[in-house]
Amino acid sequence: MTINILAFGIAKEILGNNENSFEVQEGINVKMLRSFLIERFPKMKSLASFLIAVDGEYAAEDVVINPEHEVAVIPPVSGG
Amino acid sequence: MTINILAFGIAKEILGNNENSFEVQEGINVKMLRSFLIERFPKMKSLASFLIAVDGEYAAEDVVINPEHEVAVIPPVSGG
Amino acid sequence: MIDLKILDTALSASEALAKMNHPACGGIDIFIGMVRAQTEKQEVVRLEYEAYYGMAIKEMEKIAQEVKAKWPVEDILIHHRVGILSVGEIAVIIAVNAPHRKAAFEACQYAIDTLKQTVPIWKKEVFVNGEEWVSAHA
Amino acid sequence: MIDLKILDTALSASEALAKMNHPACGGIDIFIGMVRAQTEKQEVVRLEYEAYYGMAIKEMEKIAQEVKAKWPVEDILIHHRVGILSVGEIAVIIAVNAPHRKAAFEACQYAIDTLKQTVPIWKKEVFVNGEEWVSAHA
Repeated sequence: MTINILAFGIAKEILGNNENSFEVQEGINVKMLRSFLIERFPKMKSLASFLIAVDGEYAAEDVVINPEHEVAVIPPVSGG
Repeated sequence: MTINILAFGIAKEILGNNENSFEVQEGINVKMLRSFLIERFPKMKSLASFLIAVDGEYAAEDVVINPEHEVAVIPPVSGG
Repeated sequence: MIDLKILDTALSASEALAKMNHPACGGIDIFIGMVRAQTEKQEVVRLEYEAYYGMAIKEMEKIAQEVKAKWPVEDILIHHRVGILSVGEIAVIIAVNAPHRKAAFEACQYAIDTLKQTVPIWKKEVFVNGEEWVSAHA
Repeated sequence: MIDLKILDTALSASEALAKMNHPACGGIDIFIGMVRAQTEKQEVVRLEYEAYYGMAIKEMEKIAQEVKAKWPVEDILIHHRVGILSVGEIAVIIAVNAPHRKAAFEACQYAIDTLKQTVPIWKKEVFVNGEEWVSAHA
């Protein structure tokens, strides 16, 4: 299935765009998506950490993603 | 000797003026001045507390006052 | 009053203060984060902030609700700037009022501490020779 | 920078903030005391502040020096208004900046707590039916 992934900050630079389209397996969860991203973009490993947000909320590793979700890569935040 | 006593806030209302002139005994110290003021102005007893400043500094009870000092009655402060 | 904003225009302390007018609250604590001229490393030319707007507002709302649950405070204002900021410009304003000032101080400090940990906003420091997304790398 | 003032004209948060521009300090904590519309007792018409100027400035200077001794902070500003103030007007502004915000918060809170205990300034609350020097009586 195809999912769109929003990326911000340094993750936007690594993934290439603010909005990125990827072909992933059905039933992929947050943990698997993180592995997918690290494999596809080895520079993601250089980050201190990164989280996945689903529909605007930080998502636990076992949350299953579908194409209707708004999925985002959240590198370490640095507001303020 | 004659001393001038500055008074502020409620103490100004009790003593009557911002600057007040009193005849006191030579060698009077802060403790004695406090007693003098309470005797002369019984309303001073109604205050939660009051301090004496000498030359712009809070003065201990044993500080001796002379006419060259700037003496002030400091009722409970309430700035801010 | 809860007033949460992410703006791409200059923030104003006076405008923020004008909103903090709860009749029972005489004490207001305001934290202001400004763009510094220097980091530990080198001279800063400018900062570039970006936000994941929808989620950032949601996380700011969580902070405001947590603060109201933990402390007896009334008004909470969180304004965060995005876009390109020069040295001396205001990046964030957090204001909290309360009938007793101790609560306002504690709540304001909690709000900025939490914002820096949870709200999806990012800043890039731009130096004369290079740039860096703050906190991105370990 | 240490900036201590007792003024009989309106205080401005923006003007105060403009002075807090130490290049190494991104975080500024500002406490603002405003005239409340109500006390525990009744509706406030106005407040009247008076100061023992010379001594008040000296005591403010002591606070600033204590704060600098206790915390790694840079700029300290204390502005206090005197005269007749209406509801919503600013009575006091205290601003402290520091390289690390925790120090700014702690120092600012210490400064207002201490000012209220030591600086010879008095306020009278004027109500519709009467008036009262705050804290005068036990």
